[in-house]
Amino acid sequence: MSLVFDAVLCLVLLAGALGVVTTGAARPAVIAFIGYGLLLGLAWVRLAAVDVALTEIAIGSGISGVVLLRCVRALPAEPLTPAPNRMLKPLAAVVSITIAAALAAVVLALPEPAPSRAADVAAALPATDLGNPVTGVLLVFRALDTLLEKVVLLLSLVGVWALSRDPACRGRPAPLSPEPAPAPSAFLARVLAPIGVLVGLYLLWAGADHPGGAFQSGAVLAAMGLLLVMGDQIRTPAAESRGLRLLLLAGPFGFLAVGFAGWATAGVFLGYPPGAEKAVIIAVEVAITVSIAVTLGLIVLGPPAGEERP
Amino acid sequence: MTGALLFGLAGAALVGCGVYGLLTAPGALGRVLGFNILGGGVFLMFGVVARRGAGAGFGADPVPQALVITGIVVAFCATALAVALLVRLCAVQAEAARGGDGDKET
Amino acid sequence: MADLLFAAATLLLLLAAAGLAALWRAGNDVDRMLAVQLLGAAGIAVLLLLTPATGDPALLDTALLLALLAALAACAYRAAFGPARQKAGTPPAVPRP
Amino acid sequence: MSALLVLAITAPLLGLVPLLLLGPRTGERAALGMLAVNVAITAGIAERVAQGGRALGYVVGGFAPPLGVGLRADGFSAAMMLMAALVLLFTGLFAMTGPGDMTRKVKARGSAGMPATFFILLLSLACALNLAFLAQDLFTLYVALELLTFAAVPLVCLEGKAGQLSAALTYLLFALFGSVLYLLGVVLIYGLYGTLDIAHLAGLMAQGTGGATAGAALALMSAGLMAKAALFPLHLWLPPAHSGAPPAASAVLSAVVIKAPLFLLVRLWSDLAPLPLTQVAGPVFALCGAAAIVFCGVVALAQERLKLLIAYSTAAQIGYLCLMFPLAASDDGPWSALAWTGGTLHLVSHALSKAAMFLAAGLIAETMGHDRLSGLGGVGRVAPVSVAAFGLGGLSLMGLPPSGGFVAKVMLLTSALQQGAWWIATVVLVGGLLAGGYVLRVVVIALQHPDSDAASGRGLPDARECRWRALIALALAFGAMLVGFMPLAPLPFLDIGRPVTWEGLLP
Amino acid sequence: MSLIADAFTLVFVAAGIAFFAAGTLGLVRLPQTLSRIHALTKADNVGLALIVLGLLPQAANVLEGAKMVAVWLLAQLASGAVAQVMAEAVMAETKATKDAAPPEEGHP
Repeated sequence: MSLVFDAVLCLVLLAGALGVVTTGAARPAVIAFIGYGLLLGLAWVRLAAVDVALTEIAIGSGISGVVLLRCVRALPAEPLTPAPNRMLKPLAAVVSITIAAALAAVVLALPEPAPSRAADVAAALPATDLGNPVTGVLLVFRALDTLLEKVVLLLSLVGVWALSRDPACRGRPAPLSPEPAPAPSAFLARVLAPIGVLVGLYLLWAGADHPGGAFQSGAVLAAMGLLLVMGDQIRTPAAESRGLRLLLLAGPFGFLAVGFAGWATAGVFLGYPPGAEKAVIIAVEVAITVSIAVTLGLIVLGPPAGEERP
Repeated sequence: MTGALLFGLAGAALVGCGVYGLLTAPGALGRVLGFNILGGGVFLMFGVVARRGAGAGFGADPVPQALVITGIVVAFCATALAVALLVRLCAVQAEAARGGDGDKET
Repeated sequence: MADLLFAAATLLLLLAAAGLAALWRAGNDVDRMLAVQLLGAAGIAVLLLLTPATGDPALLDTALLLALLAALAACAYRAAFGPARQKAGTPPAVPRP
Repeated sequence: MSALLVLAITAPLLGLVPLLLLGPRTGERAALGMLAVNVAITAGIAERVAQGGRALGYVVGGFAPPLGVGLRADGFSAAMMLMAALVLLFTGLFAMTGPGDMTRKVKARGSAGMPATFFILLLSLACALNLAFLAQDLFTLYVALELLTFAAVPLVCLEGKAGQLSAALTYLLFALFGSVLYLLGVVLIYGLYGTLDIAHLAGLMAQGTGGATAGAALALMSAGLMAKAALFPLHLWLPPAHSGAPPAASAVLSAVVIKAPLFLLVRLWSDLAPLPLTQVAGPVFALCGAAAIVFCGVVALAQERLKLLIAYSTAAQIGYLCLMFPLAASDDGPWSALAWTGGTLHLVSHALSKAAMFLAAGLIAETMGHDRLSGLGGVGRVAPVSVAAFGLGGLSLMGLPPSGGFVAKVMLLTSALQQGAWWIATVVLVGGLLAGGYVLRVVVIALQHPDSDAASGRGLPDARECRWRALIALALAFGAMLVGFMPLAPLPFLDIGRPVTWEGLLP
Repeated sequence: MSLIADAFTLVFVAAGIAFFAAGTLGLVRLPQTLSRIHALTKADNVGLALIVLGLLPQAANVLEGAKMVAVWLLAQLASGAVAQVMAEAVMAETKATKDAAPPEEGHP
């Protein structure tokens, strides 16, 4: 029976993806994309990847949706469509179907039994005192990737801020809506945001031993921040604020500092002090959660609008 | 295990959808969406690889799962940067269309 | 029992898909947003059903997140397409100075 | 376990803190300091590799590669790192706020220093490049490529003009498409072998267990890297992006940013793929390279704007590296080693000379107020140093002695002739002629008597080139010439640490 | 004992699905967006409540059951508020089109 469920889910997922790429207009395509993200989250659950499902739902569907809807608003109402080539669509369809078929053949030809690092992780995980293997991979075994990925996040914010009209990147980003928030949005923000913050903190706390962790928690916190901005409950923060910059740097550079400290305590870069692994890992998680939340939120808000004139 | 295979095929089909979107999209936003679908398909295939590698008491190989989480965040960053570029481009073009005073900035 | 729960989840998914398809072709953009909300609600129910069916309590966290973030999309839609949005043809809103 | 490898990645990042927290001037000085430290670190790595005669390794976090990730520097990567660090430092010096910049604020177009964002991006580039040259894990390399993209794309549109924004958007979309293809290949590799470590994979692949899937995975990864390196059929994004960016940005984009995917392409096919597979793929790459050299060279000849001309020349010169693949993979003893050395030297000398040329072109455009070739007659009088830097850099592109380009092309040519690959030899020669055509065209125009430029009807402006900036460009051009004093023989340094293995490097 | 619990679960889940079906039907058949919002919210809430109620006996422990109820409460709260937001969006949009339609160029 679970196979039938999986098959139905796959079909609905594909229908959603087709809806995104075949809908001509921007707004329906983005709305379809949000739904597609939800379905993808369900698919991840079925692949025994709850950590990924949480990430996909929070980032892939939730925050991406805000970014994309905002983009639709900024686009000119009548997109400049180049003269449509009659042959383009059939040709593209043939190319895509060929690619999909080839990949399907590759998937079917993957070796059995599948190679896996699960045993290595299971052997090394007890030393870290963590219960969640994915957190172990992210923060211990492949900590370098995670550290640099934090830098990618920071850098994409720098890239967004570089688009500001003010070369010095001062001022606040424009609010998400050009008008005051309507009462229901404000109500939603007031009521839901505190609960959401609790859920975010819960995911962070759970992440050491159960699915969840810094990414998921940071994304939920960012989403709640955006909800508050959309409900006019808080103003967008000023980009030049020293405190804000410290929050942005806390994650990547706190992690880096722990990495250097590992040299002293564990004899190796990005090693954790023996005996205190879990405490240090959780401290790192807290720092990167804060940075992820602030960075994601600011990336969505867009470039600062320049210095304010009183 | 066959369930994982189904999702593997779905991942392959999503890659096809994404390529179609990239090829036929009329504007940059459509391409960004196509890229996201394509990326989703690739991640899903990675998830299938992880699921097939279940063992040692885990429901799936945790290494690819961790990599997918990193990948999703990076893909989001890319989407957001592309959208920011597009929004700015539209604003600059609209300014230029209105009065041609768009190039007074340094 | 697990099979029956899976069957129920499948049924829900099919219901949501049917509603989605119908609304998608008939409605305007608000209706499409509604269809996504329907999908979210069905997704929550599906996850709740799968929790005992698969025996993985972590699925409840996913359901929690789904319930929380369904509101985000609606709010974002409202923020992006409020009445200040001009009709087709006028230039896009410039950010406040 | 060499700590220098970790420092090479982290030191540039430390420079971000003052840039984001302190004022722009302090941050800028810290950034330049860190770029200098980066040169010292990479020089240290190169020196250690040369002295020890073997690769350096570091296992991050103490978890050995199949589970953890490792860093490894061999001769090839050490050479590339040093080259990239030098180019970044010189570009940083070019872009810094100079002694006279603050007072000449009025001159809107003037060569004032770049904003703080530029230095953030420059330092991130340094980190990304070092990571790309050092990482031994295919997914860490993916992160490195993304870091590179996110640092490079905003460089294109720092000034926020419509043309730059749309060029940056196209660049980003191409780069993202490349990343996804690369990642798809990585997924298939993991599905086949359950590891992403290059050394382990090389051993597994040599046993030939992957079959067609392994080939498909390598092909997907290569296609992704080609999109990022702007190799021939996927080069369309490069000219607008590289020509539209501010000069300092163009210089790093053309000189070092596209070198990282090229380096990885070499890594993939010379260290990872089994030899029989490389021998199949080699001619395909060479064909793409030949097409790039001829097609983009001809297009460069037809350009009317100086920066576009240089950008098309970049798209053409990338092709030379690809000519190396079938020659180096032929397993023909000294001749394939010679091709390998030639290809690498070409990467290095092209980086130095192209950086010099873009910086010089930027100064020329700034002095004249435009970069239309038809209006550049006699620019040699107002910007003599810049024109000299441009010409010397061009020497390397043409492949005339004494220059790094000359040595590299002679090596490729010799290897091709010795292996009987006549068509490759022909392409090398034709490419040299085309480069000669477009470089000399610019130099001749620049040295004309200004009065002979009657068509444009405008004399030379009063402005003078910014002398110390021009000297930086000239220094880079001299660097490209210095490479030309290499002996015409395979360089043993480049073979240190190959084939890839962790043996003796793990604790 | 577990048989009774299972039967309880099945009955309530079936009822929940019936409500979902009714909601979907309403969503498809009702003519106006506003009434569709109403149908959707009502059906979802009741359907979800019945499913949660039905699944409670299946919960492994008290915490899990409490979490299920928490999910339902959160969904209830969110969907109620979302309905308001969407309804407001509909009103705003109809008002905007009404305002925009009749006058030719007389808008400030």
